[in-house]
Amino acid sequence: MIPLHWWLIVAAALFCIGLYGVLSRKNAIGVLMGIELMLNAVNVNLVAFWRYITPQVLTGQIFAIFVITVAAAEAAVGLAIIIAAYRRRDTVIVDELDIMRW
Amino acid sequence: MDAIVSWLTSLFPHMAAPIARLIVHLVYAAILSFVAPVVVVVAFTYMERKVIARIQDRVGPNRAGPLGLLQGFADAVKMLTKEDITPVGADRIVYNLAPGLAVVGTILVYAVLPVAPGVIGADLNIGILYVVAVGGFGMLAAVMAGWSSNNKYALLSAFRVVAQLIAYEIPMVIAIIMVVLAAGSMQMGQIIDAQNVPFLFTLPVAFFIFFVATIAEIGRSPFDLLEAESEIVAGFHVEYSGFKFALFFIGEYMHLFVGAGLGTTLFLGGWRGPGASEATILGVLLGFVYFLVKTVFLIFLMMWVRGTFPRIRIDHLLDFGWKFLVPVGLLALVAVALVLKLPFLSSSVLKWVGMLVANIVVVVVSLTAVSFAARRSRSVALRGVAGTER
Amino acid sequence: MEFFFNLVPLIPLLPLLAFAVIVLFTHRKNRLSSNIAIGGIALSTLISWGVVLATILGGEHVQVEGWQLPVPWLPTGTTVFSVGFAVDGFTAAMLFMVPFVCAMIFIYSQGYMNLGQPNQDPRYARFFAYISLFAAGMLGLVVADNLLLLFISWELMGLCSYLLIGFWSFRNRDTEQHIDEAQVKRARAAALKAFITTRIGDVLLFAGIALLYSYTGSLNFREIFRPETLEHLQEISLLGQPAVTVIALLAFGGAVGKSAQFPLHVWLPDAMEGPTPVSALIHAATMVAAGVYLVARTLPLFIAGFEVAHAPALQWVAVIGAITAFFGATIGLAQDDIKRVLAYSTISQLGYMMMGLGLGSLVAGIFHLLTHAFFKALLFLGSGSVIHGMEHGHHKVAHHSDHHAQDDFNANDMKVMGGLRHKMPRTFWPYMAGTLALVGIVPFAGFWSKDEILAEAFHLFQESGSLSLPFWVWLAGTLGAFITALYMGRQIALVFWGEPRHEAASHAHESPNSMTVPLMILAVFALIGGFANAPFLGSFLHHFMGEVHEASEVVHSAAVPFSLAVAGISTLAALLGLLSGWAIYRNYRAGQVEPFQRWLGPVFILLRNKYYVDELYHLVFIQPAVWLADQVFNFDNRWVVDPLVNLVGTIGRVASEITRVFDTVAVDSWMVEGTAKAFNGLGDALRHTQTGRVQNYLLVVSVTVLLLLGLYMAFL
Amino acid sequence: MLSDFTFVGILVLIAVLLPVVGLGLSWLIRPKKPNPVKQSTYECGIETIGDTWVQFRAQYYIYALVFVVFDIEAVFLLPWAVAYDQLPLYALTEAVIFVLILALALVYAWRKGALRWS
Amino acid sequence: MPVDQIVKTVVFVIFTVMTLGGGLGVVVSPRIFHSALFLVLSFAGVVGYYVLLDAGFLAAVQLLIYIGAIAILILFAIMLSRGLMAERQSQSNQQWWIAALVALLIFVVLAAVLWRVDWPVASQQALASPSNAISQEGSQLGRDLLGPYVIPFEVASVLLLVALIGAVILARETES
Repeated sequence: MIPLHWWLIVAAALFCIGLYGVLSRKNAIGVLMGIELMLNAVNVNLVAFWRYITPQVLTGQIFAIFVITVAAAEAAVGLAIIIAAYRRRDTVIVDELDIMRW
Repeated sequence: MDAIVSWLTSLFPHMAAPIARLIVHLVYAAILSFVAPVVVVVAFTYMERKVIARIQDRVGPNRAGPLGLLQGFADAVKMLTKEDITPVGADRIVYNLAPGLAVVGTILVYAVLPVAPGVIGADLNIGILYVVAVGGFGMLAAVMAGWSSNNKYALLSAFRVVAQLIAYEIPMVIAIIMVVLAAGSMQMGQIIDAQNVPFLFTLPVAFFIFFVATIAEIGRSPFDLLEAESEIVAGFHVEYSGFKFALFFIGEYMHLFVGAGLGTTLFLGGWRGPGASEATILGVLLGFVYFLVKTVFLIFLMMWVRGTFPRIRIDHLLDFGWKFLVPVGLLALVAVALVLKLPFLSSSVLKWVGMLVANIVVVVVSLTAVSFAARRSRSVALRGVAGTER
Repeated sequence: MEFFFNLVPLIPLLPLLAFAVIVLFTHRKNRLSSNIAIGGIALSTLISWGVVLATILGGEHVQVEGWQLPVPWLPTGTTVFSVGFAVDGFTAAMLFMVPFVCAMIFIYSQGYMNLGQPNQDPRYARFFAYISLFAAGMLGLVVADNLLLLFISWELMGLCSYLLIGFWSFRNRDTEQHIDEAQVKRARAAALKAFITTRIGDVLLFAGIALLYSYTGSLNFREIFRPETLEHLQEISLLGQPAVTVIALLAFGGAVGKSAQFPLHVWLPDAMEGPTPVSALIHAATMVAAGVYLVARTLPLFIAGFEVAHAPALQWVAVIGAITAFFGATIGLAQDDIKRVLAYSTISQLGYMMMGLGLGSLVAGIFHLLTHAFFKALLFLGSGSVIHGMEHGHHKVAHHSDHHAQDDFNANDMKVMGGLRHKMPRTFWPYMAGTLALVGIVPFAGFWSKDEILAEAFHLFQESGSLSLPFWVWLAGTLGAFITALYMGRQIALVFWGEPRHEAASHAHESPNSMTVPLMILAVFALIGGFANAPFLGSFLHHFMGEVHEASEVVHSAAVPFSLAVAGISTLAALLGLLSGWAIYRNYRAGQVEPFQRWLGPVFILLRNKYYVDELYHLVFIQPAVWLADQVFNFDNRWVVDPLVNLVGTIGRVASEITRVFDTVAVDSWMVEGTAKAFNGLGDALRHTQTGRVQNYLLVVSVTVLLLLGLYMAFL
Repeated sequence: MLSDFTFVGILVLIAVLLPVVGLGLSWLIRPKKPNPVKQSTYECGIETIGDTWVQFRAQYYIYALVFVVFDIEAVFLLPWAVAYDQLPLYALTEAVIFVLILALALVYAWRKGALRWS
Repeated sequence: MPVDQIVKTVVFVIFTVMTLGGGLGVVVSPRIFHSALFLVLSFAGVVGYYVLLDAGFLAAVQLLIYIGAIAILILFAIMLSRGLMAERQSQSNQQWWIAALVALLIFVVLAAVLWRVDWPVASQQALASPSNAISQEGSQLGRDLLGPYVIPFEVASVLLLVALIGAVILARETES
């Protein structure tokens, strides 16, 4: 079998790529995509831990399913916010959505 | 499949079982990827033209070969030799990927289609879920094609396709859940095994929903809005020509066949029939014949529907999916689940009868509700008319 | 009797259900919504009292051992988060008070929000939804058998307090002209302040819970308080302390935020911006009680491993409590807003409760919590009734006179009241009962509970025989009692005696029955509530809940004998204070300089401005935070230097301002106001540095995580 | 488990060959004579007017939203359906509650006109 | 090394290239539409991971939800908020280089920590027979979801309801 370390490090890499996306993308949708990547990295971790450490109980898989559920809800609401913001302010660039400053 | 593997190993004693399995897999994959598309497209375009022609009181193709049988091959050669045009402003990579994705996505579904006793690519224990999941590639291909063509009609069409696909995917999934509930498994083999009485008879509502949803998913008339020529030119693949267009076309007919094949597997007992068994070659062939007959029958039904009903409006289409099929499906799902847990339905026969009764009740209830709603909206409309006249 | 225990989960669930029903279905039907809310809490009250009865009849077995209903919530690996329920004597005591007081407040609200009147609040149904959720949070907290459910309920209350304090934070320009813009802004600021201030405590509490879970693998009270678990927690060393002390102090941090103890008390007075029933709810039965409840519930953690008199965590509780008790009372002396006086009185009384707990006596703290809930609810609802009456009077005046008198009339201002005892007798008498209870006059409820705390302190002082902590606690308590009496005397004199000092006061009239009847019911409890633990009646509460924590083998509680000396001194102080306050302000006339101001001078200004704690926080926390944020976010921008220069300038200026404050306070109080304004202006200027860009913030978070990871690596 | 999926993997590899080979074949034998008119965007016979990126309706998004919700419902209900035989009676009530809550979502979207096309 | 081990490793590498390459594509692609397609590629790689990890059900769920639903949602949102996608301007903000640095450092630290830890891997015997979410005999997953996880199961539906309501309110075009 492939060593557990490999999975974890790949997941960490995916997580950091996602983090970079969240931090650096101008487009709000791009930010959201970064978040999705990060959540996927988490899921890879959960499933890898399930497979290697507690293969007898399904906890890891069940958590992954719930994470997917939450990710879907988050994406739905997040994108709705972006669409609403676009409609009102005509932009999806995060830097321009700074009504909360000051 | 296993039989072939053991036959191979006995024929070549030096061959290890995994290698034999690999060879069998490769051959079957090649059949699905190269033979099946040609056969399916040629056979069913021909059949479709003939059937529709009959319904419309015409003769249909009759020039190429005897009875026009070679028409399909002629079309295939034509497609291959047509010039391939990429519109300016297109996103070339995405533009070229989309047709491939469409056809590969469809072929992947065949992996879990049991066409004869023991003949199935991979009898996954999540079989039917795999089918639904892989279906997502179709949507993706449509969006990619529509977006990359740099054509607003193509994009508009892609949107419509996706809206339609998602509107009918949900009822389809609900119908599938009902089947899974009755069969107690998602595995294709077990679903077939569970059909001592085909689910068509115990779950007619599920079959109806599945059948309608399949037609809509394939995008055939009366749900062919995505290529409604008179409205949006020719659908999301309007800019495609030559072999790339052919790929979409192949994908569509492959989808048609696999849709009907799934219908057969889920509701008509698949390859089951007198004499069909995994034990003998004859039995296997017989099973394949049963499967084909049932599938072709379903395809014929779809063609019949196409010949009979006019195309419906997009709002009606979406309403029908979301506001009729989904609620009815959920209702039927709950009813079936309830019946399966009723304590006095102890034997399997009683359970079948109970499911049938539950389905009939659901039909009655939903038809009553629809007619009530229709009457109300009609009277509202009438009142409106009366109001304007006054 | 088992029957009632099985209904325990319904106690928080019924108000929650009422919330859901109102929000989802009936939010358009006002009367129905409020009836659903009242019905929900009334049923909860009935069940709760059933449970209380069952507990009383169940005897020691139920009162100490308790009854439990674990509900597994989320299995994680080998442990299961549970959200179970439990009832023991302590819970039952709370269950007697919380739902009942809530129910009274709900009924009162129906009148306060002007049901059926033309000026009915447009968000009437929403108000009842919110308070239902609030009550559900508090009840969930009380019946929780574990810290997880407790924390969930805790946060639920935090959210509700935010929503309710800011209930008037927006207005419909067409229909709500009576709410002026300034009030809207104040409500908004107050809601945010309450939320953020309590959040500081919540974070600490959460850290404590996480720490506890990581060490014990459980959040169930019963399991945490097992002697062997406590012993295990003592042995782990964390930051040079036993882990249990650190955890206890973190939990206390949460309680400081929630129960508005010094130094996180600042949100509570501002919380007055919400509707008055909300103030009553926050001050009496729910929000602030939660913090005290938490400390009481986790008392074994505070004591574990030490003598009661020397447990460091416990000493902190006592010290903070004593400071708060004294300090809150002094501020109360100089406030003009009727509700603000009561707010500072709440802070001070909460200090008493913490003092009681800090002396290791569960019963003393909780007894005061219970009696205080009754009489403070009474006082708040009474003040609401007064304000309501004043508003009606003002309305009438404005209606009759030609000019539209939207001027600067403030219905909360005690200076414009006066002589209301004739206009509003049915508000006056219950209010007096509440006052006497708060001040601690025999035989009203407050006397018994306050005396219990002071007796506890005095007893410990006698035992130790030196001028140690218990003595100072006792002294602060007794002085506090005097000052409490003084400001209450001032208040009743200003409100109910003398001549009306404004037309509105002379036209004020009595409130509707739905408001005054709850007042009378509460007044009865303010009168007799103290007998629950009165020494001459056998200290019932002591037997009922005193031994709840015995199982942990660290908390031992026996009733402290009644001490005539202590009771005498405090009663004397109270009487003296009350009478002198009343006498001084009885004939106060509009426009006069306040007598206290004349005598106390700059000290009075200091008190009126609440010791400048708000301004201090703005200077010490908010501005540097903003500045830091700016620097971190823009360190590659060209203004690296400017803010640095600004900072140096600011520090210099601040220093000079501070000295100037001390120089000028004695001379001219106006300068102080000016200084505060200067600070505000400075804040405005620096505020511009907050970028509002989420990605910037997240980047800082990431850098911090990186640093923490680096630290972790370094120490691995 | 993995071996179950080997065929799927093989099928992907082989199936990809279909478009590749097909496109290669047609590339060999088809005519190649591009010109600007041929390559221009086809709409309805006359020249294209305006930008391709017309504003689309948020309605599409809302349909997708309801779809996502029900897709997840399917994910939860499929294991339930498979295990239904082995589950006690309360599984029925739990699932009915689950379905009802989601039906509430559908009803909400319906009542709010989110499912109306106009 | 036995053959199947080599095959598995090769497959793992392929999926890693898909996942991480797709991920990188998401964050650096100049066109947001391409980003979304790269995202699909990355998701597909994760599907492969799940298959390799013997979590067939999750693989299907990943395909169904992420590629079939979330990716579509994202593509829709991109098309609804057009304007940016046609331009080939830079998609990164000014702090991108700090972000890259931080992400890289976090990765280094994480990798170092993860590498050092001696994970309590289960016994060979346990590893050889992992529990199966959906199997020939029925659904362990279904039993778990309706057993110990029944509250999260129900809460999930409430979450979805709330998300739907919120999103519909936000995304609905204002009635006019």
